[in-house]
Parts: sequence; C-alpha cells; structure tokens
Amino acid sequence: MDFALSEEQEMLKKMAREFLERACTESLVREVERGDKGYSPELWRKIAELGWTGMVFPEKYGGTESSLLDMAVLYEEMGRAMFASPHLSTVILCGLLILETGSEQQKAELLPKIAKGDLVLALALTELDPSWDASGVTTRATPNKGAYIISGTKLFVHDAHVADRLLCVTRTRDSAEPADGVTLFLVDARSPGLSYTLLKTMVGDNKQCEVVFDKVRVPAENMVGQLHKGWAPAASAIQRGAVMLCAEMAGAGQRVLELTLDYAKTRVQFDQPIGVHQHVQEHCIQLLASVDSSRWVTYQAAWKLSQDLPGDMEVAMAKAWTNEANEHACWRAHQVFGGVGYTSEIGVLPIYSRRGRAAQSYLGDTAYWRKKVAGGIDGWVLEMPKGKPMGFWQ
Amino acid sequence: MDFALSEEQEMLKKMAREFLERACTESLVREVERGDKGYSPELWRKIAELGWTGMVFPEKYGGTESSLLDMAVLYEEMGRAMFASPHLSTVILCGLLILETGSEQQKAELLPKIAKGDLVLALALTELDPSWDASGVTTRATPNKGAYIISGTKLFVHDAHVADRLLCVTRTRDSAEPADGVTLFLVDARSPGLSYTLLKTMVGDNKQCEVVFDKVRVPAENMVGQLHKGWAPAASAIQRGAVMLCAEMAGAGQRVLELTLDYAKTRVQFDQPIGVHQHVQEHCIQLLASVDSSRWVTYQAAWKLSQDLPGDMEVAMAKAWTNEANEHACWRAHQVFGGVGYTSEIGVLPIYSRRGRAAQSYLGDTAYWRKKVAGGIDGWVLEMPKGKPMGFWQ
Amino acid sequence: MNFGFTEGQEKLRKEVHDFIVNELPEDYRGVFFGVTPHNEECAAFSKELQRKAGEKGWIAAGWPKEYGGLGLGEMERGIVREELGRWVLNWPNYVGSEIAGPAVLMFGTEEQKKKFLPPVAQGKVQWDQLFTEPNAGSDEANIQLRAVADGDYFVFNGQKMFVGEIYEPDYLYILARTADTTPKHRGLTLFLVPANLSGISSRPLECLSGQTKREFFFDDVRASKECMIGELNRGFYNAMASLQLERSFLGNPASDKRDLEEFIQYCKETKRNGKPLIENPEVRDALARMAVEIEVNRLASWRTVWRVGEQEKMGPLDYDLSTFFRRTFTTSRCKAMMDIMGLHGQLRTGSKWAPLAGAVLRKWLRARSLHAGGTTEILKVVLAERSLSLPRKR
Amino acid sequence: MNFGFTEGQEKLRKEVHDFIVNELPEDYRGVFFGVTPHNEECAAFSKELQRKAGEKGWIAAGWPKEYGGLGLGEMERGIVREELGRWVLNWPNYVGSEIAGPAVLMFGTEEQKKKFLPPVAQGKVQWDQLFTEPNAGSDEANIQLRAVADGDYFVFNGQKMFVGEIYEPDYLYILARTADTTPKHRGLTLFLVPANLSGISSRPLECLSGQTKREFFFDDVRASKECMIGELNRGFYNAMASLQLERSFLGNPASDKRDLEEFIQYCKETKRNGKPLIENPEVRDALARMAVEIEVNRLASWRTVWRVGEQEKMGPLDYDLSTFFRRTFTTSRCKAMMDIMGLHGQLRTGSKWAPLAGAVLRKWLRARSLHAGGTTEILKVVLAERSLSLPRKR
Repeated sequence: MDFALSEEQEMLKKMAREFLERACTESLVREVERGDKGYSPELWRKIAELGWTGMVFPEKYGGTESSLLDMAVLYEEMGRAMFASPHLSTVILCGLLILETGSEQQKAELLPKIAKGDLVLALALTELDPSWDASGVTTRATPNKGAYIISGTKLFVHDAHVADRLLCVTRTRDSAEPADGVTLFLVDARSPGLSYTLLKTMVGDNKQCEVVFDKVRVPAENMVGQLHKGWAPAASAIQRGAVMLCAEMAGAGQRVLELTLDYAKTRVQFDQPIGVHQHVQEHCIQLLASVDSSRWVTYQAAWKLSQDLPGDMEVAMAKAWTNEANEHACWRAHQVFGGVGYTSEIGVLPIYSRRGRAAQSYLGDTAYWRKKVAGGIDGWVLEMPKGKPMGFWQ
Repeated sequence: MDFALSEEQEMLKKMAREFLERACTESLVREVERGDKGYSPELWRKIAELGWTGMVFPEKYGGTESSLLDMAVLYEEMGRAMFASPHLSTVILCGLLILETGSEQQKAELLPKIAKGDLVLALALTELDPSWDASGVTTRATPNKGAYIISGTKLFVHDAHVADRLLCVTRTRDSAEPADGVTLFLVDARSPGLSYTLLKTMVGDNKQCEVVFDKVRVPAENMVGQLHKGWAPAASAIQRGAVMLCAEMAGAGQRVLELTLDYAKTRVQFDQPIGVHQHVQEHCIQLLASVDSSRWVTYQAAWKLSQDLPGDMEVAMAKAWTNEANEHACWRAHQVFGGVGYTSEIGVLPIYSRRGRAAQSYLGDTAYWRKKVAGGIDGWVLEMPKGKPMGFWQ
Repeated sequence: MNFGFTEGQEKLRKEVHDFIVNELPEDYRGVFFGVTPHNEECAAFSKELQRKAGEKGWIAAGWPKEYGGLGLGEMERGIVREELGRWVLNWPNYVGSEIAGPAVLMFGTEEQKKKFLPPVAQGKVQWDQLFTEPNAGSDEANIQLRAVADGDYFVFNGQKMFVGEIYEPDYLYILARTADTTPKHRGLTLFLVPANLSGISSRPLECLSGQTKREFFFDDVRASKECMIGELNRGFYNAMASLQLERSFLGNPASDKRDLEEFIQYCKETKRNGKPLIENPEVRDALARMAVEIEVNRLASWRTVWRVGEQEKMGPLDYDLSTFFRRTFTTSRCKAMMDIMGLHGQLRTGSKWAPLAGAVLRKWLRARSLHAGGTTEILKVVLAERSLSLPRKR
Repeated sequence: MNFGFTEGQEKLRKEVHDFIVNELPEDYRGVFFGVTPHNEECAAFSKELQRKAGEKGWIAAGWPKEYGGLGLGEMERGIVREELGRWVLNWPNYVGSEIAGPAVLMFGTEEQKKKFLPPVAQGKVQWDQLFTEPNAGSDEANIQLRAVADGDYFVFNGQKMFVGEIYEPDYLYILARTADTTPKHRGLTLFLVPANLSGISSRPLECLSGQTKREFFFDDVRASKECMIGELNRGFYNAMASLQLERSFLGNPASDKRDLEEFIQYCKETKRNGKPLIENPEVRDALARMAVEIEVNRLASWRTVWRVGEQEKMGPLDYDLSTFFRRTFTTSRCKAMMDIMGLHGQLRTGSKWAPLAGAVLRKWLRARSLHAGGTTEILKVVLAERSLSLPRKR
C-alpha cells in the first residue's frame, strides 16, 4: 500500500497544474462555454505539444507508454482546471480501444495522428433509450457489397460535431445474449447520410450531439476488431472512461473544497468568519470526506486497470461512489457560498456544479454501477472457520 | 383545517397523562419488561375501569362511541408513558374487527367482555414468511363435519400467550387473487392442538409468540364474517392498528424530544450546556421535525378513518413516514445523550429505542407502506389547463 | 381536529382553481415561479393574469377592503396561495402582496396605506425587494446602503444585490442604514421609493438556473421623506415582524405536488431499457417517498397557517417547520428526479429531448441555492434558539 | 501508488489468517468484538486465543522485541489488525495493546516498560481503561477522580464510568486529577494500578445492546508511586499523544465486510414473499451501497495507517476520515439491514428464528451509541479545527 504519487507523477501533476493555471483561465473556460465547439483548438494544439494526447500510447505510435494511473493524475488536474476538450473521446475512449482492438494498419494510421493532436474521434454509443449495456445498441450495420450500411440514431455523443471520425457501436446480429452481435466501425465524420444536432445541455462545454445515421456506407475494412464481438472492447472503453471521469470529478472536488474553505475562513458575517459556525464546519467536513474518498477509490481503480489486474468491482465502486460524492460535495459548497455561489458570474462554483452533474450521468450513473457492484456481490463466498464447534449461541 | 384537539380530547389526554404518570412508572415499565406476561394485569384492570378498553364501542356493547381520533389521543399518551398492554390486540385489532364484521351474537357476547377488561384477544396473522398482504396467509382451515380444522404456524403473534381467544386469519381456498379465500376464525386459546412459544425479541414487553396450529378444531359458528371474504376486514384492522402504532410512536417521540432538550440544556461539558453547540442543536431540530410531522400525518389518517372518508393513502403515508421519523428521532436523541443514553439502567431512552423499532416493523414496515403509496400514485391523473396555447417553450 | 375545509372554503378554492385553469395556456408549465425561462411574452402574460386576479381581489385577499383586499382570514388566504401553487404559479408582484405590503399595512401611515396598497391588491404594479448587499447576506443587519436625511428628502447611496426578477419595477422596498449604532440592527430604516428616480441604476446577474437576479446601484438618489415606512431606525424589527408569514408558504407543497404529478406522468410515458420507468421498483419507491414528503410539508405548512390564525388565543407562533422541510425535501427530491432521468436530465428547455421541457433541471439548479429569506443555517439557529429555547454560546 | 501488498506482507497476512481460521470454532460468529453475548465459555475461549496469538507475537506486533513485540512497521501492524477484523475479532486486552501500552511505551520509565509491556504482548493479562466519569464524557479534562500524593503512595478517591467489558482485569489504566488548574487539562496524570488493591469496587451497567459496561469506585485506594505513567500533570497530553492511533482502526472495515458477507449469505438463503431476498432490486441496491461504503472506509483507514507511517517524511497526520466514515456508514448500514430483515430483525440471540443468531440486531443496538473515543460531535470539531484549520468562535 502506497498512497503517494511517484516522482514522475508528481512532476506531471505539477507541470499540468502550472500549465492549466496559466493557459486555462476562468475567462477562457467561460468563452469555451459560450462557443460552439466545446473546446479551444489552440489549447488542444498546445496539450498535444506537451504530449498529453499521445503519452498513453506505445512509443512506436508517438507515445511514452504512460499508464492509466498517470492519466488519472492528468485528469485530476484537468478537472480541477475545468479544462474541456475532446481528450476523453479521442484518446481514452477511442484511442485506447483502437490500440487494444484495432488492426495494425488502423493503429499505425490513427494513433500517431491522435498523438500529434491532428485527429479528433468520438464514440457513438448511446441511443434514444440510452444504456451502457449491450442491450441498448440497436443501430444497425447491414453488410452490403464489401461494405456495411449503418442506420440509426445516437444520442449524447460527445464531440461528434468536431470529430474527424466516429467510432460507432452497431448491432450486426440479434441474439439472446445482447453482447453477441455488436460490431464497431470507424466512420468518416463527413460521410453522406450522417447528420449532427448539438444538444442543448446545462453544460456549455463538453458538447454532446444527436447523430443520425441514415444509410451511412462504411467500407468493411473500417471494422474495428471482430465482427459481432465488439461489445467487450466497448465495455473496456467505458470502464477506462469512467475512471477518468472519476479522476476529473475528484480533481474538481478538490478545487471546490479549497474554494469553500477559503470562503468559510474569509467571509465575515455577524462580525466573524462564517467558518466558526458548526453548521458551516459540518458542510466543510462533508466536503473533505467526499473529495478525499473519491480520490482513493478512483486511484485504486486506475491502479488495477494499469496493472492489468481484475478491476470490474473497483471501477464500479469508484464511479458509483464518486458520482454521489461529487453531487454531495457541490451541494455542500453551495450551502456555504449561499447566493454568491449561485450567481454564474461570480466565481466558478456554478461551472463545477453543472459539469459535475454531467460527468455523473456520463459513462454510467450511480444506479448503473451499483447494479454492477451487486452483480459482483453475487459471487462472494462466505469463508467459514474450521475449529471445533463450541455452542456459544445456545 | 383545525389542528387543535377538541375539549373532550384535551380532557382525555390530560386524564390519561396524569393517570399514566402515576400508575405506569419507570419501575413498573422495567418490571413488565422482565416479566413473562408483557403487561401488568392490575393496570389492565384499572384502565378497563377508566373505560379505555371499551370506549371505542357503541353504548350497547358497553362503550361510549369514541372515535379512532380519540383513540389516537389515548395511544399518544400510552406511547409517551411506555405503557404496554394487549389493548392494541384486543380492542383495536380484534375488537373493532368483530364490531365491523362479526355476527350480532359474536358482538353481544364478546364486546362487552372486552369493554370490561375481562377478555384478551390476539390477532394471529403473520407466518414464517411474514407478510401484511393476503398472499402471506397459508395457514389452512379445512371444513370437517360442521367445524373447521386449522393447521399452520403463525409467527410474531402479539399477546397470544395471555389471550383468551385468537382471531386467526386462515386460507380456505386457493385462488388467483390471494385476497379471495381468506377466512377469519375465533379460536379458543386453550383448544387442543394449539401451542405457544414466546419469541425472544429486543423488547421485553409487547410479547410476541410463535403459535402452532396442529389440527385445531374450531366450530363453524366461530367464523367471523363471511367464508373466503375475510381479507378485507383484516386489511381494515391492519390500517386501524397501523394508525394507532403511529400515534404511539408520535407520543413516544414527543417524550424523547422533551428528555433530549432537557439534557441538552442541563448537561454541562466544557463549562457550557452542550445545547449551545450547533451540532447538538441540529440533532434537536431534526428531532422536533420528526416528532411534530409524525403527529400531523397520524392525526390526519385517524381523522380520515374516523370520518369514514377514503384514507388508504393517508394511512400508508402516516405509517411510512412515522416509522422513519421514529427511527430518526431515537437516533438523534442517542447522539445527544451519548454514553448516558446507551446505558439501560440510566433513563428511559433505550426503552423508547427498542420499542420504537418493534413498532416500526409491526403492521407494515416502511417498504410495505411505501409500496401502497406507490400504488396510490398510479391512479393520479394529471389535470391540464384549458387556455389557448402560447408557445412559451419554443 | 379537522383536516377538511368548510363549504365556503371549498367554494373559494373552486373559484380560484377554475379561474386559473381557464386562464392558463394548455402548453403552460411552471410559469414564472422563478423557473420560467426569460421570455417577454411570458412576462406580459403573467402581469396580465395578475391584473385579472386583482379584479377578483385575490392578490391581497387578507387585507382590509378599504385597501383593496377582501378581508379574508388566514385559512382563506392559505387556500388562495395553495391554488396558485397547484399550478406552480405566483404573482409577479409577490414582494408587494406578501413582503412589503404587509409592512406598509402594519407600520405605514394612513396616507401610505391608501396610496400604496390598492394598486398592489389590484395587481397593477410591480415592487422589488432590495435588502441584501455584498456584505449583508445572512447578516442582514450589516447593511451599508445609506439613507441620509436632507431637508424634505432622504439621499441614498450604496449597492444592493440578488434582487428578484422583475424587469420594470414601479417601487423599490429598501432596508437602508440611517444611523451607525451598536448593535447594528438599531440603525436601519425601511423605505418604499419609486424605481424611476434619477441616480438608480441596475444590471442583471445571471444565475446558475438561468434565472436573472439584479444588482442595484444608488448614486445620490433623492426621495421624498414620505417614502419612509414606519419609524426611523426601527426598520430591521419592522421588517422581521412583517416577514414572519413568508416563512410558511402554502404554495410550495402544492407546486411540489404539481411537479411530482408531471414527473409521474413522465415516468409513465418514458421507457428505459424497454420498460416504462414507473414499473421500476426503485423508481416507484423514490416517487412514493416524494409523495410522502410533500404531504408532510403540506401539513406542516397548514399547521403554521392555522397557528398564525390562532395567535390571539395561543400567543405568537411557536415554531414553523415548513421552510425547514421545503429545503430538506427539495434538495433530495430534485436529485432523485435527476437520477431517474439519467442522461436526459442534463437537457435544458428548448431541446426536443428535454424531459418536461427542462423543468426538473431548472428546479435542480435552483435547489443548489434555497436561500431566499436567509440561509438554512440561520433558519436552524432561529429554530434552536427561539422555538426550542436552546442556550446560546457564551 | 500501490494498492497491493508486498510478498512479505501477504505472507504475514496468510499466517494470521490461517491461525485464526484453525482456532475459531465452526459455529463462531463475531466473538467478543463487543457483540458477544455474555458467556463465560466464550470469554475463556477468547483469552486462550489471545494467549496463543501472544506466542506468535501478534498482540503488540509493532513494539520493540525487547518488550515482547516483533518490531513490525505500521503497514504490517495494519495487516494483523485487518485479519483480526476479518473475523470480527479483537483481543480482549485491546486496552493493553492499543491504548495504555503505547502510552507506557512512549512515556513510561524503562522499569515500567520492562514490567508492564511483555505480559501484554504475550497475551497474558487484561487491562481496563478508566477515563470517563459522570461529568467527564466528551469533556475529558473535567475529570474529578483524585490522586493525592502521600509519601510513597498515591491515594485515589472518586468514580469512573463506562468501563469496558473485562470481567477480571489485572491492571487499571487511569486518568486522574492531581492538581486543580486552569485550564483543567493541566492537572491530570496517568496511572497504571493493580486492579486488586483494597478500596476498589465495581458494579455492572447493562447496556442497550445487552453488553455490560462497568462503573468503578475508588475509596481511599493506595497505590505505590511507581504506578504513575509519564510526568505528573501531563497525563491529558500524554494520553492524547498515545491515543492518536486508536482513531484509525483497520479492523473495522474488515469486520464490516465480514458482517456484510454473512448478511449477503442470509439474503441468498432467505425467502420473502416467496422469493430470495437477494433477488429484490431494492435489497440489491442496498447491499451494493454497503459494499461501496465499506471499501471507501477500508481505503480511508489504510490511507491513515500509511500516512502515520510516513510521519517522519511528511510531518504529523493531516487528517483521518476513517472514524468519521465508520460512524456515518455503520448507522445507515445497520438500519438498512434491520429494514431488510423486517419483523425478524427484532429477534435476539437465542431465538431459533433470529437471523444470523441476532448479530445484526446487536450491531444495530450498538450503533445507537458509537461513542468510544469521544462523541462524533467532538470528532467533527477536531476535523474542522485541526484538519481544516477553520477558525474558532470568539
């Protein structure tokens, strides 16, 4: 057990903190929120130069083989800085999926571009009745003369409107087991038959789209992984993405805690800082507890995935817990800030609040992951001692 | 809307308060807890003399036609005083059921005896897989030569060991609709084939039994109400009993609130009464809120039943809410009392705590009644306005 | 006790109900109860509705007839407010009828009453409340906006914040500093000044929920001495005395119920994982919990209204839990609704996929700050010290 | 970061695990972790187990070898405690190994260490802690039991309360008043006196959960001056310094997990309404929530243990959330388990129908008072003031 970051991770954290504090200012965050893209292409270019878009890939694809744990460190800082970008979509969700499942040709073509910041990808997964399980995939891909024809509607697709390609999760076969018959395709974002509508959500950045596939033709070689066997890699991608969202929420929570403590210590009412009151202290303690606990469940999950250890339970617990902790943390902060925290123009709490809620529902909400935890529990076996019975309980 | 008790109710309350403070002392309560009966026969005799065992019946059966609302006033005081007796079993559950459903002969024979305090009844309803719905009734009553033979096991039967007769809920027919085929019988408590085992529960009073019916023969004229149609009256009895339990919990909660406030004001630590601290004040406020709200939902339900108005939803809400409020109130009190409230010998909080938990699970726990509320919600219809559309939402 | 209403009360309820049902547009949803999107058409409609209600006398139904009211009692006023709430409605000039008007009624001169009150009662004017300042939030006595007597005038200088949503108020209800005193409460005075005086400027403050609050600036604003309401330097006490009733607001549980009804309709119509949400046991349990909480709050609110009406007999209001319940329940209810909506919950008004036109999202955002009338923490201090007589820290 | 254990640590864990599995009786459940029923056979068994563990050196594994320990580090000690906790086990002489022993180690003379520590480490003695008094609960400094120097002796007079469950302690670890000072903390001293001195008497105090605490009376008890631990009048500070580690107790999440495992087994084996409890979606959700909370607390506890081990590098412990989590989660978990058990929940040990031999009921009763080591309110003050540096009220 070691709860400290490695020296390299500390450096990465420090570098990311300094860079984002300088580059991702509150005014930029607000500008991105108001804009159409959901991110700043200039900043995207800069983080690519810093290596953030490729570091998680092997060297031959332009990366440095950073671990998911390293990425969690980075995502904590991005969450803290309210940094919005297609990094999750491009690198974590699609990039790592391609690395894991794609053909050598796909990897060689796409990963270096991602690493250089030249390619934006989006994962087209959820639909009108959104689900993070295979049963939710109804968008059809039908074989047709060496190609596949995709038809269906995807909803809540992050970054689709700025993506170069979509990684589309389709159904190619009906079967009793929903995971059987799911296939992944890389779709050129400018393919005929594809249309995008930006969704009006509570968050200005992290843009999401409705994407309609109307008989979109995709060459068969654009299939990622095997026919009908696409769900397992998609599920792995969801896991990795969920852990990164946890790290983002934990980093955001840490900043919210700092802001709240600062306000509690400096805001004077009734001639004293409001932090002297136990009611306010209670809010601060709950905030600390929420934020601190989120970090450890998150890091444990990231560590498990980094080590290739079985981590289904740890990931499920991390997202289930961090979702709730994030909601709780933001609510506690709002109680301390009162009207001041409610005003969008003063301070950043409202931004954390809205972004937090969006992150909670993305890649599995609490109910979803808690069901996974319950599924894990089903397999628990009760070990019993072996000594001779003594009849304590008669 | 009128939240005040009537003059008569105020008198009843005052009288009950004074009597119980005098007669139902803490030492008597502890004695009853240690004893086998679960109540004090002397005190039972006295409350019969005061009319409490019959007042809810019509005059011709020895009562004064008090309403269920009046009884709620009385139960609040009984809860406050930690008074334990077979009143709920005898008068509210069985007595009123017989009044509502019994033959004239049954009423004329039994109700005056109940009113005089000469007869104790117990409701044998729940079984090994306990349920407050008709589906839980599997104990069989089979017709046999002008009689019925009852076989089965009843669990958690309050006061069975001291009852003169049991009102047994049996199944006489299997049918798709579980409520169809339930029949009620009055069974002499000394019938051959009947056996009792006292259950070891956390409450010393309000004794509960396992009652085994091993081919117990009951004359057909002991049937209460109609063959196969016994569930509706049983369900009404559960409703009435549930509301009385709510009143008991509300009264107990009121006393717990008073004790806690008193302790918070007088217990000095760090040279100040502990009640100066907002952490302690929070506990007290939550206590007030729990107790006060319990009273009004309870009285509303009792009022509905008293007025013969449809009250399914109000009863369900009252028990669902009061169960949780009682648990919460006792827990808050324990937080204020600390170690002192944990010691069974010092003060009465532990007694309220244990009795409260037992009352919460009796006659329908929170999950059960919340399901009833959800059932009520299914019938809600959304009324829409009739003016001309204006398109505010485009 | 009586949990019903008199025939006259039911008649009044039906009148108000029918009026609203017929006036409100079919496509209405939660108009201008602080959750309306900004929309001039909507604002104009609500003013017109207020004027029509003014003709009926329902705006200030409790005021004496000579000032435009109907002289109705507390219960009847409660019924009017409840019927408004049933449609998530409120009069735009809530400040006039519920906050400042009562202060004029209690402390104004006869001339002031005759001048100011009838237009309010007739629904012809809009008032705004200007109490809060950057350094006077929960600590209202810390007000620094100055009013200095100068001949026949008062001269105002300073700033006010978090002022409600009225676009073009006619009068401003101001608490201003008129003397430097210890304690600070003793140097404040109430004013009602025309909003169009020279030197008054304002700017909008965007809020988390998309609502707009305003900031007001006073730069040598001269207002005639007649604008002073009540005695000089008694403003804090008079404001408190006249505000008491705002704390219990029957409209809230009624509008909460309406929200719940709409949400239940949504759950009946919406399928998730191929099954209507309403059939999901966890959703059912959550809905039942909400229904119970709303009923608890309804009773607490009516209890307060009733108790206020009994003040002559029973002395000043002992406690009011309705605000406490509203804040507690609203937070958990909004969160639970957001959880049930999942990914769709983040969609806001204007999106074709937004559940209930984004109304729940707006409520959830609003619930981040339930502070109108003082923070929850201050409310708890009042409950602890005044209602429960707990000691104060030395 | 590393969330695993070294090979050596895993080996130690297995040794402890195997020892316990082989020693514990088959029909064991939660022996003597404060939830054991009173039972001499059980007490004798636990003492014998302690002695055997003492032979292995695991009782005080962290102490230097010369005093009977193994000189193990924080992490290894944590592993031993976790393995104990996995079986809901604790050594009877917890006071000796975890509370008083460390004080002797830190502040005792060399003679005292040599005399007192080895028997503790070998599991041969039982110590009791006597700190709390009727007027010194959370306000520990308010202690009034006096120790007056008289030649080579101290003479003790006064009373102690809420002393643990050891029937025949060998030594008593006492905090006593040796001077009247302001602040009160400056006049207290630590002692370790033989329990068999003349003038010491005790009587049992029955507790809510059926546990027994004891009250001790000192009537002119004379103890040799060598019984003083540490400096005169420094007792309060020394006790605090040596207690720090009790706050983080790795046994708790491990034993919580064992409880949950047993409860899950119960849910798999028990049918309600004809269906196994484990198939009820609401039960599944509740179990998943518990599993997540226990994991959160496990990580918080390990984080504290790790952080204590890093003190040389990183300075004193910054915060510890494990106690906070334990108290928060235990209350809700026990309530949820009781809710799931329904009517059966009230059955206690000895009833054939009692789920898990009444273990959950005992836990729930115990959870009414989670106060060992100071109330939760005090804990929060410490977190607010020390960990978060929030200001103190003037």
